[in-house]
Amino acid sequence: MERGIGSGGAFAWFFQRISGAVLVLALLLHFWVLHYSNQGEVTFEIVAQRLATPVWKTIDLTFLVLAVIHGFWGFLMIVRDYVHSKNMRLFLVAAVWTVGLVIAVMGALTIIGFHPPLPVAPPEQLGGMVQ
Amino acid sequence: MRYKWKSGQWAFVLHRVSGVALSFYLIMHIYVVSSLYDPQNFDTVMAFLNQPLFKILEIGLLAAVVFHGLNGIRVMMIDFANATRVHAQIFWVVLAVSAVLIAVGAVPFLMHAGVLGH
Amino acid sequence: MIVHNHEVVIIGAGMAGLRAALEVSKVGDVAVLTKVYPTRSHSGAAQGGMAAALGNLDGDNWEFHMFDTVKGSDYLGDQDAIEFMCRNAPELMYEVEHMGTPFSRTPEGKIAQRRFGGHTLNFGEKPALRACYSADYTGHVVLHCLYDQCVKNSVRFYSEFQVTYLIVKDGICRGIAAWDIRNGGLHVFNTKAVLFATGGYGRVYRITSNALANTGDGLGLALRAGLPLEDMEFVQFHPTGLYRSGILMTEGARGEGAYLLNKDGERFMKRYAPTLMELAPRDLTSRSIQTEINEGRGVQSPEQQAKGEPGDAVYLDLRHLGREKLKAVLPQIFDIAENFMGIDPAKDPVPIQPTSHYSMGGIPVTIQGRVIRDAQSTEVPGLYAAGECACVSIHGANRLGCNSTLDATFHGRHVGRTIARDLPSLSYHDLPPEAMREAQAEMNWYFDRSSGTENVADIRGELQNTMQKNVAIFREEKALTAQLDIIQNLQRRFKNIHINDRNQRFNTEVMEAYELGNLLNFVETIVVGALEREECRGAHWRTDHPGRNDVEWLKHTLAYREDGKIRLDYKPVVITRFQPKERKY
Amino acid sequence: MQYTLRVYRYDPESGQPGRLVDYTVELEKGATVLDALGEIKAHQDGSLVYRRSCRSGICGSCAMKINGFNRLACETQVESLGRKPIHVEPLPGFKPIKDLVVDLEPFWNNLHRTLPWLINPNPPPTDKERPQSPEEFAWLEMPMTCILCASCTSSCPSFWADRTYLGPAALNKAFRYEFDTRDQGFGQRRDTLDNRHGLWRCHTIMNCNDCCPKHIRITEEISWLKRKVVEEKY
Ligand SMILES: Cc1cc2nc3c(=O)[nH]c(=O)nc-3n(C[C@H](O)[C@H](O)[C@H](O)COP(=O)(O)OP(=O)(O)OC[C@H]3O[C@@H](n4cnc5c(N)ncnc54)[C@H](O)[C@@H]3O)c2cc1C
Ligand code: HEM
Ligand code: SF4
Ligand code: F3S
Ligand code: FES
Repeated sequence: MERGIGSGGAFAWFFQRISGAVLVLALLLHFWVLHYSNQGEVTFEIVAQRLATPVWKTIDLTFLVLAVIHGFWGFLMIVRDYVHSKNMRLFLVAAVWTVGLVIAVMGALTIIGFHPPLPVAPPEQLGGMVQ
Repeated sequence: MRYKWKSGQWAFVLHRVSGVALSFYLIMHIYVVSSLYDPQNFDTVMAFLNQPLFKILEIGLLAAVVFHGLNGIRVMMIDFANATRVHAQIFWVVLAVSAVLIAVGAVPFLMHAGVLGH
Repeated sequence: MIVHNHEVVIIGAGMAGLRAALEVSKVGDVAVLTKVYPTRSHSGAAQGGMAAALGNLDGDNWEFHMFDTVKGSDYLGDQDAIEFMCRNAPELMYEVEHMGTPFSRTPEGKIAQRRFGGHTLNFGEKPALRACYSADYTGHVVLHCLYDQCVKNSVRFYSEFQVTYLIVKDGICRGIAAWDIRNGGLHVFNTKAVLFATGGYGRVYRITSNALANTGDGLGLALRAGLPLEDMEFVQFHPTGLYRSGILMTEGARGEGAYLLNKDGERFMKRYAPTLMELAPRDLTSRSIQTEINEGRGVQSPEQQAKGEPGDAVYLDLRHLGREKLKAVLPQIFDIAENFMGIDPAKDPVPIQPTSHYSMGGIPVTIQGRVIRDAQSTEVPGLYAAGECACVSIHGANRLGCNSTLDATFHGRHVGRTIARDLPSLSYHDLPPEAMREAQAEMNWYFDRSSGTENVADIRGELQNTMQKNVAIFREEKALTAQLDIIQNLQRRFKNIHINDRNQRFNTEVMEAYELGNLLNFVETIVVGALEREECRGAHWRTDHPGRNDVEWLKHTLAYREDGKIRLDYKPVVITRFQPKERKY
Repeated sequence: MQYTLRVYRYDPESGQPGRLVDYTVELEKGATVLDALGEIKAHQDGSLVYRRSCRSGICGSCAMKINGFNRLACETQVESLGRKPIHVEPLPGFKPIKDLVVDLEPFWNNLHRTLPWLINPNPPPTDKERPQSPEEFAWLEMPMTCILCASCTSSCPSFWADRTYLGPAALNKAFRYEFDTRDQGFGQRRDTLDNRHGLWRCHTIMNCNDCCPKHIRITEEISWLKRKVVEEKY
């Protein structure tokens, strides 16, 4: 059986569905919190306050990771559908993984790195973490 | 003549397009948010993003999320609940519910954007 | 011209051809040629079932089966062959099941069995549950299962190859020539053994349950190679073909309890077969329906009603079975009635007509499946036949329902074994160059018909219409003689046919013309056989010669084409256990 | 009644691309598209080519694209298609050979890859059937009716994108054996099913399901297979 970039996709298929189901809940929460619970005002304070609590940190982190994997696995699915040349597939799969990882790390750092409104960590420090 | 487009094909293409759109949005979103560790910056950008144009785009985003999510549930019903017999009907339900949710959801967006006034 | 060598070539991929291929592929190099893809062979259309005295639901045994088959054949079947088949039918049936064929089941998990026309317990006492079935897809699932097995055993298929020439010289079969439909071009197959499993020829008639591909090619090939055809006058008309198209409404419908009604709503079968009613054998039931129609009790179509013409159909009434049961046990019948007539069989009765269905006659073979060329049973080395195109003879003057899928599968397997046994003593023989030239010249003739003026479809239509009128259920001398003239006239016209398409690839215009030429060649044997046989026996009913005449006619007909004319010869019937008696149901 | 058929004509030897040609035919009530094609072939242009055999919806030869949708020509009443010219084209997704005939080799090859036969290492009982209850047989009733007409595979966008994708017809066949209580072939079939060209190329697009002339709920069967693979694997 083909493995790696040529592999089947049983797990991807299953994961898309499980993550999709969780994402429904997460997105409902996300939208509610963001746009309706406080009349749609999105300010630094509100976001930062929320992100400061560990519970929210975990929720958002899960949400982020799931969404990224789900979305990027979706890309891989599309690549598998339409790209039949081995090299091209190798390249695209690598590209999708790279972008996916970068985005996931970036997002994760943002969430973890967020501190209560004040005192704020020195920008350089945070910036350093991101890079 | 091309092959006739039936509900299943529409659902698939819309799901795929919305999924890709959402993923690109997610990339952008994370990038934007992560570079906004500075409160000042954050509020400026948020203000910028509060322009009507972006609000309209946000409605598109909402539409994508709503359809993709609801159709995702439809797909799962087919996958796990043997709903093939009524797949077309579920698609119409998905479309109808999406339309309602998008319309309801769009109202506050547009209100905030001042398009509809307060 | 491309020449291939295969030890064994099987022509036809129906049940007979595929089952034989399975057997031969165990020992030798076999190729299966078929003009349609294997799964598209007409065996797949068999709906009702496959007979075997399993006794899963009653005290059935193979001797009852044998008796019914002999009686059904109007005592023209060879009893040694019938005994051989019926005795081994259960074992064959289990084998088919073990291969993976899905069957409807009894609550205990055994193969389910239903009633079928002419099958009885205790030598005619009451209907037997003998037909093994798979909803109403029996032939289909068996055919597909056999195909699957062939794929498993890597049988070599030449699909969309139409055999056009049989090479027999000095009484020895040497091979065949076939046209590659897809790419064009004649291929010659040099062989040690050739097996004909080319199926039936329902397309001789206008109203038929048979596929468009059922043009009896094998029979024409054999006749042209100087071999005889046996019992060709016996053509089965199935009682229940869909009105006009003749598409089959399985006998299984009546097995499940459907009624036949005339225009007055009367279950008229009580006047013809008081015991078995709708489940009387096919010849009797078809004649009963035709009598109802001829005597003005037929159901009229709306057009006939408008014009005040008499009706030419009767009703098959399934309504009392209820929608649930219909959908469960006769789903295909349901769809056919809907798709082809726009009728909901749970709500309305379905108009039907007898339809030409099965050829009892064919290429004469021994029980072992070796083709013979005269009344002394002289064998033709290297040539075999099985299935509907062969005449063993199991079915005599009339076949019982469900006996032909059994016959095709059983004799397919058996002839496969015969070939496997014969193979070591068979060898390749030279292909005579003149035969190869002739085969090629013949195809060239078809491709060179752009200057002809006669329309192929018109000739075919006329043949079918006149056969339907003159040589169908009821026959008499005047019509038969007239039909001979008509055929000879059509044969003359055929020499001047027009063919538009000169393209070698996928030229179905040429293939169809070829099939017609073949039909016109052997159809005379049906008419001459019917004309000579001055009696009523099984499916052959001479209104001008009532009654069966065992003294003069308890014998098989062999028809040869010699110097452009049909010559008849006769062969005795093998009678072992059951002496001829009057047939009553 | 008169009908116009707009039929796809293609002759590889002419070097020209395929084109649509109009034919007007006089047909009786109840005539099917196959009857219409037969009439054209008989009296207007004998060179028109299409596959057919049983003309009763059981052999699977005559599948083609009629008004943009795959169906059996012999089962489609002309009357049901409205009064506009009726478009008759070959099955999409396969290489055209001539007129309405396409190259089905990829179809058969994919079918054969699923090991479409009963796999059971245990010898069957002698002189008896392998037992199976009516309920167990009921699982086979739908898939066994497949006539291998290729309508479904030809209508599947995933197959258009990947000719080595098994396709719905082959998956129906896999289901027919996988869910037969007499079969134990999962171990052997698994790799073909759980494969880049197997089950996972199905995105529940449903074209197959919608056009199957035998009303087989192919997508449902594919879902059963997907779940079976996932269950066995995790
Ligand atoms: C509608 C219908 C329903 C039936 N129902 C029943 C039933 O319920 N029970 C029952 O017992 N019997 C039934 N029968 C009869 C039975 O199905 C057939 O007699 C039997 O299947 C014949 O099998 P076969 O293998 O001999 O031929 P077929 O299945 O007809 O196969 C013929 C093969 O020969 C090939 N061929 C023909 N000519 C050529 C050529 N020139 N070159 C290459 N290949 C060629 C064809 O491609 C095909 O593969 C039914 C028949 C019909 C028509
Ligand atoms: C709301 C909850 C969501 C649900 C229920 C859901 C469900 C699904 C499902 C079931 C699939 C698989 C489709 C298939 O196999 O054919 C899928 C694919 C996909 N999803 Fe989601 N999804 C959700 C949210 C998201 C989000 C937020 C994104 C963006 C990041 C996204 C991006 C994608 C992409 C790119 C695909 C691949 C498209 C395809 O294969 O056709 N999804 N989704
Ligand atoms: S599953 Fe249906 S559409 Fe597909 S090949 Fe079989 S019968 Fe045809
Ligand atoms: S159309 Fe194709 S994608 Fe799946 S549901 Fe049918 S196989
Ligand atoms: S001709 Fe056999 S299915 Fe249409």
